[in-house]
Amino acid sequence: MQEIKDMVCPFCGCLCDDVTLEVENGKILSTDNCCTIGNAKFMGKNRLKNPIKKVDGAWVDITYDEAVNTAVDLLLDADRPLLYGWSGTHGEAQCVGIHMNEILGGVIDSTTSVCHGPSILAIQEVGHPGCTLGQVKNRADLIVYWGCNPIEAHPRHMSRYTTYADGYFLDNAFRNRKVIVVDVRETETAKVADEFIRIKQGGDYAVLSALRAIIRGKGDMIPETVAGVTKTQLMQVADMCKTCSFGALFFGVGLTMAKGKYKNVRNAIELVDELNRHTKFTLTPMRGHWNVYGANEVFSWMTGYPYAVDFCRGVAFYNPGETTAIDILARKECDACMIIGSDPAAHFPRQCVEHLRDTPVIVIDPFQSMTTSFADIQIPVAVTGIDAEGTAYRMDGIPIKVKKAIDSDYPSDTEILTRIYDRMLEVKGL
Amino acid sequence: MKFLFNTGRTIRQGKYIESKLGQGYAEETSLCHIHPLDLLDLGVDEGENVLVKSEVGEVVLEARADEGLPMGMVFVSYGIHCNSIISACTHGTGMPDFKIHEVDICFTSEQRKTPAEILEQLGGVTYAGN
Amino acid sequence: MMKVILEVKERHKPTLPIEAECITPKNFLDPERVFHVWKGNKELDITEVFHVRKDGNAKSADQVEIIIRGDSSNIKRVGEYMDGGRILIEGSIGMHCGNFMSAGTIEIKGDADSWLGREMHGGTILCHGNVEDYAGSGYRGEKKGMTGGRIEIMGNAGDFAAETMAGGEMIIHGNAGDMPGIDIKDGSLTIMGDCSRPCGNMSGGKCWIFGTAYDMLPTFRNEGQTSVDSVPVTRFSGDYISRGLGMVYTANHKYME
Amino acid sequence: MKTLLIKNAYVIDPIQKISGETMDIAVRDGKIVDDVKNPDQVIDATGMLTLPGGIDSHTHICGTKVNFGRYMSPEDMRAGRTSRKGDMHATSGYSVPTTYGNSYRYSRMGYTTLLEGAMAPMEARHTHEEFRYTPLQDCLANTLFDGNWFALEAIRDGDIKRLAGIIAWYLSAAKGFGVKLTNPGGTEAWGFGDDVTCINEPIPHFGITPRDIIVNMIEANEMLNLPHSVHLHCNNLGKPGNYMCTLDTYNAIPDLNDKRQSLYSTHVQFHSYGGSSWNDFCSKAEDIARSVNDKPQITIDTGQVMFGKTTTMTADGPMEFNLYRLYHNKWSNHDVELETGSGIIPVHYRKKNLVNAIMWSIGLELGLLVDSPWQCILATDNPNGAPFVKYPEVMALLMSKNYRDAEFETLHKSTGKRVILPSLDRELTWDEIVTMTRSAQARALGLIEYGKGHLSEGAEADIALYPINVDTTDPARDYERIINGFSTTEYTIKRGEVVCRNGTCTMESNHSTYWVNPHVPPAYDMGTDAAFIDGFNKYYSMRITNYPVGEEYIGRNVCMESEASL
Repeated sequence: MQEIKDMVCPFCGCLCDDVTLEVENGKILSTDNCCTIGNAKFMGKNRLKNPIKKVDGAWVDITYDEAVNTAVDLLLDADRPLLYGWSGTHGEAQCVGIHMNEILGGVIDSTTSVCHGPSILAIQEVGHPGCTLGQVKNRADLIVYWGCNPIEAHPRHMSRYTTYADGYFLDNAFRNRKVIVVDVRETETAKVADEFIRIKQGGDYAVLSALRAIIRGKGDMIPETVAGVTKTQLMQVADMCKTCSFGALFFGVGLTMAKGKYKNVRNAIELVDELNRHTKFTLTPMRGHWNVYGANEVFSWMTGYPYAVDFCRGVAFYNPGETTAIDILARKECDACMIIGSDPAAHFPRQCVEHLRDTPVIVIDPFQSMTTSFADIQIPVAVTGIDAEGTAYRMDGIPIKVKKAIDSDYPSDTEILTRIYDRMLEVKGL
Repeated sequence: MKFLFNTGRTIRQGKYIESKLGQGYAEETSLCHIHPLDLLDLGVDEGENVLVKSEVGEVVLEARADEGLPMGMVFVSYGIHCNSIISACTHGTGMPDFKIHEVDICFTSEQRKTPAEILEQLGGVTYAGN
Repeated sequence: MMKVILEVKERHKPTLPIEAECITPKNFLDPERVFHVWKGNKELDITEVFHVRKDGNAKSADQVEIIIRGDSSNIKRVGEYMDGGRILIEGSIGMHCGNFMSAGTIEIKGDADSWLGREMHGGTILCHGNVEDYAGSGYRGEKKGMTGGRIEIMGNAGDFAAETMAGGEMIIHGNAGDMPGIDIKDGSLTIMGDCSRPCGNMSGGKCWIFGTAYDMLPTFRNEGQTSVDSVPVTRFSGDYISRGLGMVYTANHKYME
Repeated sequence: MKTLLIKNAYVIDPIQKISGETMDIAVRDGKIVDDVKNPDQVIDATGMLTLPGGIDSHTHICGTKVNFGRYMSPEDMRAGRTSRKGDMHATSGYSVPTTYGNSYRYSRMGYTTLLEGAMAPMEARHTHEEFRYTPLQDCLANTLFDGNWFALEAIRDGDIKRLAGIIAWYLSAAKGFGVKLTNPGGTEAWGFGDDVTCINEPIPHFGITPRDIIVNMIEANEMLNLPHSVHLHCNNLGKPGNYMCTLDTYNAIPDLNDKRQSLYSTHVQFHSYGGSSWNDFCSKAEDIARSVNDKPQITIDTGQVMFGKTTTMTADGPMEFNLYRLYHNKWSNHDVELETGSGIIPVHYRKKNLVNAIMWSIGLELGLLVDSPWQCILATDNPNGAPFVKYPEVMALLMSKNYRDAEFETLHKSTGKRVILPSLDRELTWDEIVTMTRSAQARALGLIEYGKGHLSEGAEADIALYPINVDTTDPARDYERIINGFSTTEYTIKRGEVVCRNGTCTMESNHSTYWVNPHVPPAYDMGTDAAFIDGFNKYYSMRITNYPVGEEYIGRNVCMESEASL
């Protein structure tokens, strides 16, 4: 048995890099330092053994060669292919995906569009006052969690970076640090907050506006309650924010998925801008998938846009709402799909799944997923962080090498995509 | 009764995410969290099933009392069940209204479907395994 | 005068959108011009998508009228950069109709999809049906939506109508969705029906709402009653999270308390 | 064995003191050689100005901050979009183009080596990932130390050898090239929203001053025998009256190296401001240039501003926030724990804006008032002063008073009262412009011995052939020809292969990453220092074992080894 220390967990945007694994005979026996979700990911079983293809409504086993050729044929045959997913794979594979899309003339989008896509739209309007997570750990005496529930979605966030993490300027973090939680329901995270602000559903924008007005000295105009929050509480929270030495606002899909979408996030950013005239304040989106931020980084340096990039006309075009996966599927605007590192059949509205059913679909995934049911072929690959390695970007933009713990015969995402890409170049005579 | 429908991540849903056709995932993603007083108004006991209808579809879920919710709001974890009733409209932003849908909820004696059953109903072909 | 009739043909994979920014009056002045449209990654001759009939002659764009017939509801970018003349769409039209237009008229008998008249700075768009989201808005990351011209919508508008509007005029005869006039800087927006959360972060411009403004934002100051065209309205200044130099007039309003 | 012969080239190579000679250049296996027999390829360079490949010694092209500039600016991407064609990948963007966009545009201007000006070591992996997709230039990265806690503590404790050990560990862990200080001490103070205003103001919590950081870092840098000197972005960037701070800084700089400067002072235009507010803002380029002329230990780059839209980005977080309060456009900030900060805002420099017109003038004044071109490098701090595609215009402005006067006429009418530019008659010569765009960079970066910036036998065959006939071109009058000629080469040759021909790039990739690996005695090896390792694991949010960038991130790499004198 071998103990491997400081491994990186490939589940959520925290990318905890202090995981210990016990490994024997090419199998992971146990994990240490992981949260429940991370542990489940490392201990995952039931990998697909070989590529499969749907023939006359039934699944048959095929070889990798046949799978690659079929994938290339389906994609090259399309007038508007959609390459979706990417957050569950490493950066090197995402780069191959972009190159592939350049010659395919398709649309490439990541799960960003259904998590923090709206945050990016807001950042594109007003920017992003942020910092790395260690900066928060070492300095922040006020933490705000807005529309997020780290105890369930990012289970080690509070112990590694915020509430319970001691830092250079805070040697007893738990006592010296205040935590405010803003949500429409009393989540597990809300239960441990010093201050819980319960907002009516759809009321985030109004509450953020009210806070901005108070910070700007216009508190007199604020009515007694705003979206379920009393003026007294708003004044108190505004005061906590203005008088802290370092405030860190973390926000989740509670803002991005609610009514108003990115305009909520824009208002939060402008609140933080305003607070920086009084003290130090930063803002960080709680990114979900372990490498969703990496997909945004790779897409940005390769195409100029962080997600939802349409290459149909050869040059890159970007317009979320039009070039995003949900909209394209719901409007039936693609005629082939390649899905990698995500499971849209589980996470997309039914109307989108119906178009997946009616369109040729290639799935690249180690496990049988819900999207498998609608695929024409599926190609199993190694899991990054277990039997493959590559680069990922943490929710705060820190690039981390995700290492592998064991060897397997599965190709990595990069290897299989490179084979598909090379074959495409060959078929197109490039 | 009218409710606002909210969805999100739960730790159990996250734990079972790599085996979505298993029992754990099926259980977790088909629970409908409701405030206990709303359950009283609905005349539904915890553990009984409710039928949730939106503009675009309907789904059977199991009621679970949750005092953390405000009255008038229900919460369901991400998964294929909640997506049966979520509209694909993104208001030009790329993002559906996962956090806010108006729904109608009533008691039902119908059984919950498993994810595999929903997939098959949609025309999917489950891979039997190897 | 020149009349160009473009009748949409039936096509394979009809749900795939067509991009046809070549359809502007000026382009038809050049008799030698070859017209291409795009279906996904395939560049097609315009005749593969439309029956094209051209009658008469014209010396300037103003003398050209284009009529689009048939199902054009997913044909995008018609009238982009249009600088004169007239386009009549007998049915519905796809996204980005009239982007960047500076002069001329577009009339849509049916509905219009999102981004109608995005970043337009002159001319007139009249839509008899409903429009989707972002009518007269800006582009991602840009500071300004429409800066001039006029958009009139006889039906309802979707969300984010007149987003970042910086000039010109928009009239919505039906209801507007959520957040009309958000981040508006200048120009005028009239909504005859209802809407929710109008004019957040407004830094200038004017907005009239003759129905009910739901979820009125708390950072507008109620400046008292007045009347517009003999309709009693409440006058608000705001938005005070921004410069507070805008004006909103509402016949009725409700807060989210 | 691939060989190339360039015949009848009109060569200017200041390092070799060649000032316009017609000669043949032979290349074998990517290096310049004495002669080749039966070359595989022959280029007739008759009438072409032939120079060593261009070197940009201060540009922002790769890494976290640059990429955030892209991420937040879809409006910038509306320009410069091209599709995949031949060996060229798709590109987008104007002031913050995609990596391919940067690489192709630099290549068509004859640039073959680029120094990324500011890399936070914690985010080094990102910079190297982008280097991989900047395929036609050799890349190097300045590594940020301005707010490094371990370095600040060593300086506070007066332990300069430990400081050198810390620098050595970070440089080799980050696969970095040089020591960069951005607003030293200011970025740490910005961690709590503060800044420092002069080099003698103590930094909160650490009790040392920016002067302590600068002087100690220079000494430690020289102890490590690194190719490049300390590379400094002075305190107080962009503030009226900051020239005093700049002069104070220069007066504190020791002369410790006889091969090159001891301090590289970057984007000095932004640090040469007089006045007490924006109302009486004026140029102090004369004072700064006089100081530089007196001090061979200092080399500067100009940080020229050119008019139009661009994006500003720097590790200087507090400065960007001030700029945001001035412009009210969008603002991004990204503090990096234990190390540094950064900020980004888009700007639009306008001719009719008095402040902008003065800034433009100051950059040119510096270029004309510093006597030696070896001490004054041409750069725009891309994209802060302007996107690098404006370099040919800057060259033409420096070479032609006519052009300067014509441009000056179009500026805000009060500009003449605040600057002395119109009184400067100097027109830079061909040799001087060549020096300021490659030779001085090679010397300043310590790359001459690595075969860069010259065409001597054994040098890297990085060569730019411009369609400029020097004999028939008078730069003072034909400035349009200067601009066009330097904008697009006939041939750009990288490592002996044509990578760009008339603006079309013809190879997918041909580049290396240069990084330094200073060897220190075991007592100063932080990789085995328990206090360092413990402190690291306690305060960083990443384990020390996961921090160093592995060689798998840098394809073809050149490791520049040095022995420290500790």
